[in-house]
Amino acid sequence: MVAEMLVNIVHIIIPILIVIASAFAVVFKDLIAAAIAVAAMSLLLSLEFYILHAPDVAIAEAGIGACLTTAILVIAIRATRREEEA
Amino acid sequence: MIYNIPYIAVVALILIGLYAVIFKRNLIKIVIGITLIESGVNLFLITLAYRQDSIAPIYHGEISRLMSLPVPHALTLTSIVIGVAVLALMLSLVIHIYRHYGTLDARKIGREEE
Amino acid sequence: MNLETIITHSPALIVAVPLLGAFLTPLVGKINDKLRNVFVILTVGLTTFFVFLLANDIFSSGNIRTYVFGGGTPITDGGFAIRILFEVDGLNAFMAIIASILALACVIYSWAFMKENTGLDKYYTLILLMVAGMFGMILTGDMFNFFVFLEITSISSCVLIAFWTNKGKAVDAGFKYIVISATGALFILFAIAILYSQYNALNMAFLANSIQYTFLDKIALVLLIAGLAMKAGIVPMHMWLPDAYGRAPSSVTLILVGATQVSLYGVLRMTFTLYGSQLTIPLKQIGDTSITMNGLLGITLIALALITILVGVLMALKQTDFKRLIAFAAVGEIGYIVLAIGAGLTAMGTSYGNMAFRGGIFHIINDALDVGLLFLVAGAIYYATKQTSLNQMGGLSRNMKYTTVFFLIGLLAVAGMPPMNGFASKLLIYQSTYQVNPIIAIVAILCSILLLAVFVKVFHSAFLGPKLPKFKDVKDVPKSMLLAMGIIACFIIFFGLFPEFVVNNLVKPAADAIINNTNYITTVIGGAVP
Amino acid sequence: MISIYDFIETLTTDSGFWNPLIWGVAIVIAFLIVYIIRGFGNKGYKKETEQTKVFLSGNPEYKEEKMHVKASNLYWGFTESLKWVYKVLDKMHTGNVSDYVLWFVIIMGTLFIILGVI
Amino acid sequence: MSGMSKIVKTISSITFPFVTIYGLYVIAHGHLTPGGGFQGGAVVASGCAMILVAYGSVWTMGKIKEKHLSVLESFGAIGFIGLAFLGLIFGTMFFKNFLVGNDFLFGEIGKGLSNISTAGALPLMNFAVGLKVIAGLFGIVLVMAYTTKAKGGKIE
Amino acid sequence: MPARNVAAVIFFTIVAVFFVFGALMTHPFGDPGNPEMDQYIIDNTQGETGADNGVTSVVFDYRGFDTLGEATVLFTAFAGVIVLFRRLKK
Repeated sequence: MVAEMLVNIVHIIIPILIVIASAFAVVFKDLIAAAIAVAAMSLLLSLEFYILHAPDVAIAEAGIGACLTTAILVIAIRATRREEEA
Repeated sequence: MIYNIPYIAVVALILIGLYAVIFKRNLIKIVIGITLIESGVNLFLITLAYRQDSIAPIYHGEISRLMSLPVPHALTLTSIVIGVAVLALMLSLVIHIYRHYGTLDARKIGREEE
Repeated sequence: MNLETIITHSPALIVAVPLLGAFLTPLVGKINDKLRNVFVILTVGLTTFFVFLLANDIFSSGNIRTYVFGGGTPITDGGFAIRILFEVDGLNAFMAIIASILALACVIYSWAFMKENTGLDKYYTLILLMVAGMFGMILTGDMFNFFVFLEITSISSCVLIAFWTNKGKAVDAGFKYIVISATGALFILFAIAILYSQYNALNMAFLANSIQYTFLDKIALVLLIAGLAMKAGIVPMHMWLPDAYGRAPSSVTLILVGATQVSLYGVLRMTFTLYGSQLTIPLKQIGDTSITMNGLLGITLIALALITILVGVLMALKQTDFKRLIAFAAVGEIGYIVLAIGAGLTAMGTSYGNMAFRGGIFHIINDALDVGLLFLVAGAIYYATKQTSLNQMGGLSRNMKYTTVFFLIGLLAVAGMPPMNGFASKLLIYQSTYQVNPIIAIVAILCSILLLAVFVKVFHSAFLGPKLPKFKDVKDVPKSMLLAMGIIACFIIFFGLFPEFVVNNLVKPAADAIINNTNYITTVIGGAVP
Repeated sequence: MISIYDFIETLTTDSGFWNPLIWGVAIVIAFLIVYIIRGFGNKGYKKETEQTKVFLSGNPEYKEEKMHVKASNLYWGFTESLKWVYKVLDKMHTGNVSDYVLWFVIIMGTLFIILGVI
Repeated sequence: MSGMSKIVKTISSITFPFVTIYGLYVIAHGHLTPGGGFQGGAVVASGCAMILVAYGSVWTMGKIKEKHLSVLESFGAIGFIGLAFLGLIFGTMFFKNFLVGNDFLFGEIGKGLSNISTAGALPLMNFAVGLKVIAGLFGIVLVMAYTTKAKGGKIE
Repeated sequence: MPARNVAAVIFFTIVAVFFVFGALMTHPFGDPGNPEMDQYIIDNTQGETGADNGVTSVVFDYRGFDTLGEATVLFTAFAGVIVLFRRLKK
């Protein structure tokens, strides 16, 4: 019973954290910070996938979403400009 | 039993992404918005696959328990890889746009003066 | 390996051969440039051969062919489809013919047109991938598979639009296109997930059989229509289209025309096959009149189509850039197709409703060929003069005789002048819309006249007039480009001279496939349809 | 099998028909009539004389290149009289990618209201 | 660019083999444990990206050109579609799992085997896709990193 | 606020409302009902394909053609990035 409630609480908390991280990704003016927020969201998403019994997708999301996406974003930001306002 | 909180989170992710695409001027922010929409759709697919008191759809010896649905997992894998491919191309184009126009403001590029 | 075996496997081969060709092209390109071009043309030619073989079989027998990847029956014992399924009926075969003609013309045209560029290995790879993606979208009978091929098509076309990366505008157009198509495709995926959540199936025929038209189904329908209509370039979601068409290399634009039509096919497939059984069910009773979904959707589509035609034609009148002008004209032409579909929807079941569908379907192929030919002419002029602005051109018909003839053919066809093919399909559309509401038909005819005026302007300013001194040494374009234009022109003249033959043998099966989705469902489900 | 007669059938609609071959014959006949009428014309036309020269109200004739009317000058009156329409249309085509997605959202919302509420 | 400091370089060169081996394990055991061609490929590509960050893109580009990666990816893709075509030739249909049920290779089926030699053509497809994903993902990152750092901003 | 943003906010809200209603009407979290297709795959993955991992059997066997498409997308992206950053002059 307690375990079930704990699982339910985790199922509520992690989506909320994901939404908060994604909101930060949009709000941050510094694009590198936004990219980091996207990475954090990806990592939380990967955790959520793991909790939802999808380990295959969790590995893929951790590898592609959290690592390579961030790398590509950071590369692109360093090649352009870091602040949002031109 | 929790009410459909994860679905609401999915909708929130999609709407935040859409907000970024529509209201933000910076091209990289627009790209981030599309990534967020994609994450939301992925989360939706995986949420659909979840069954209470289940295990991952992988057999280890002789076990017979409820398993979460495998098809959405496969679809999400495809969707993730497609997402990173689209992201890479979009950012390459953004780099090129910056080289040509010197700005990332969506309103200043591609004006039609013809 | 007899003919029947080849036809049985051709749905898979039509997609797999261009894919294999695309994977091999970088390796072949290491050997020799000419060999690579020949290889690509052979690959597309082989695909075209399969398409025509399959289409001949479908049209002559009237059957629907299915192909299950991985073998087995389409439906397992429990009554659901687990494997990916290709399902080819009249509409699929019809669209496949369009795509194959455009692809063949494109690769032949590219031989000379793209000769001066670097990165041609990858260019041909991407062209083949785009062709494979189009065929996949056309032939598939599985929702998620449709999404995957949609993404292949949009990713490869966005790179091809931005192929001339030294032009800022081309890169900008490519970026816009990828943003638009990524957003649209994601919402389509969302719709697919919603449908999956309700019926636990991804097969189109299975979904069509079990769809209930609940609230979630309505959301899914809206997402599907909006996402695919954006990719088809319906006003007011057409803004990417002039950018992309106008700034891409002409050979790429030709295939982009095909990709747009395939998106339109997606709208038709989703509306009429997936939700086909729900279209005529009354939703609400107000007084004596009952509101049905086909009436609602039909009126919406007619309204959108009229705006599309007006905006497309009026904007085309103003443009001075050759390709941008044709792109706006293409928007208007798409409006005619949507107009016919909307008219057919409102009058579903009547004889003129069927005529509207036939006109709309016939106009799909006419539009693809006409607009494609015009884009090829624009590319030929760019190749010869390095100009795209109409203000800089003049007197080109003195040096480019064949191109002028092809332009005249395209002009007459796109404006719907007899005896070209555009007239036959527009006649059907006018007659059927007149029965729905005369004002619609009058607006459509007026816009067609305006379209003629638009292209007379182009003809006058580019081809007529005195010989300009800067174009003294302009020569006609190389043979491969002329050959590509010739192929399309031959089809245009053929369709124009024998419209009834085409309508009876090609268009009617496709239109019947739209009107009646029972065949499509029973082929997969078996006798289980209630 | 496809016979030759399939090709020359007439495209019939509910209230009319269309046959390109008959149309072609009609065009040829019309051309012949025009040719015959042309035969009645005056034969006093002579090339390379004052008769064929361009007359611009007495103004000097431009060079050949300048005589060509540019594309942006064509249909000037039409665009001028429909200026208000073009003002709206130009305002629509901003070239901003956010606006493109915004139109998508607008269409989506409209369709939601049309299909979802009813 | 000379990349990052000595510490980062050393640690990443120590870690890189482990990451690679873990990725290859995930690829090889794709049909038994969580993972498969995509996930393993993504892990290996992440490891390669780590090396790229530590040593700088110019150095990495000197070691491995994008042409080679392109050819490698082509081979992976041809292997994958070739297996599908073999299903058409040896089996009945395109994408038929033609090896399953044979005594030849990976042919065993049955419940609860947890044997590596099961699942027919799936392990081979895993390898082909793994190769493809490693080459593709790493290639994308490499090209983007190199062209935004190097002079001229173009690859050869 | 310019007219564009007003329209954007209005239609954004409409879309949001419909999405939220849709989310509330989806089947309850953790209870997908009676998923016949997925249950068939779970039951038969070992017997038909021999793979213990249900997801792999879906990815490569039951829906192998999707995976081919996915691999093609990655191939396209790599080719595209190379094309975009290529040298333009010979």
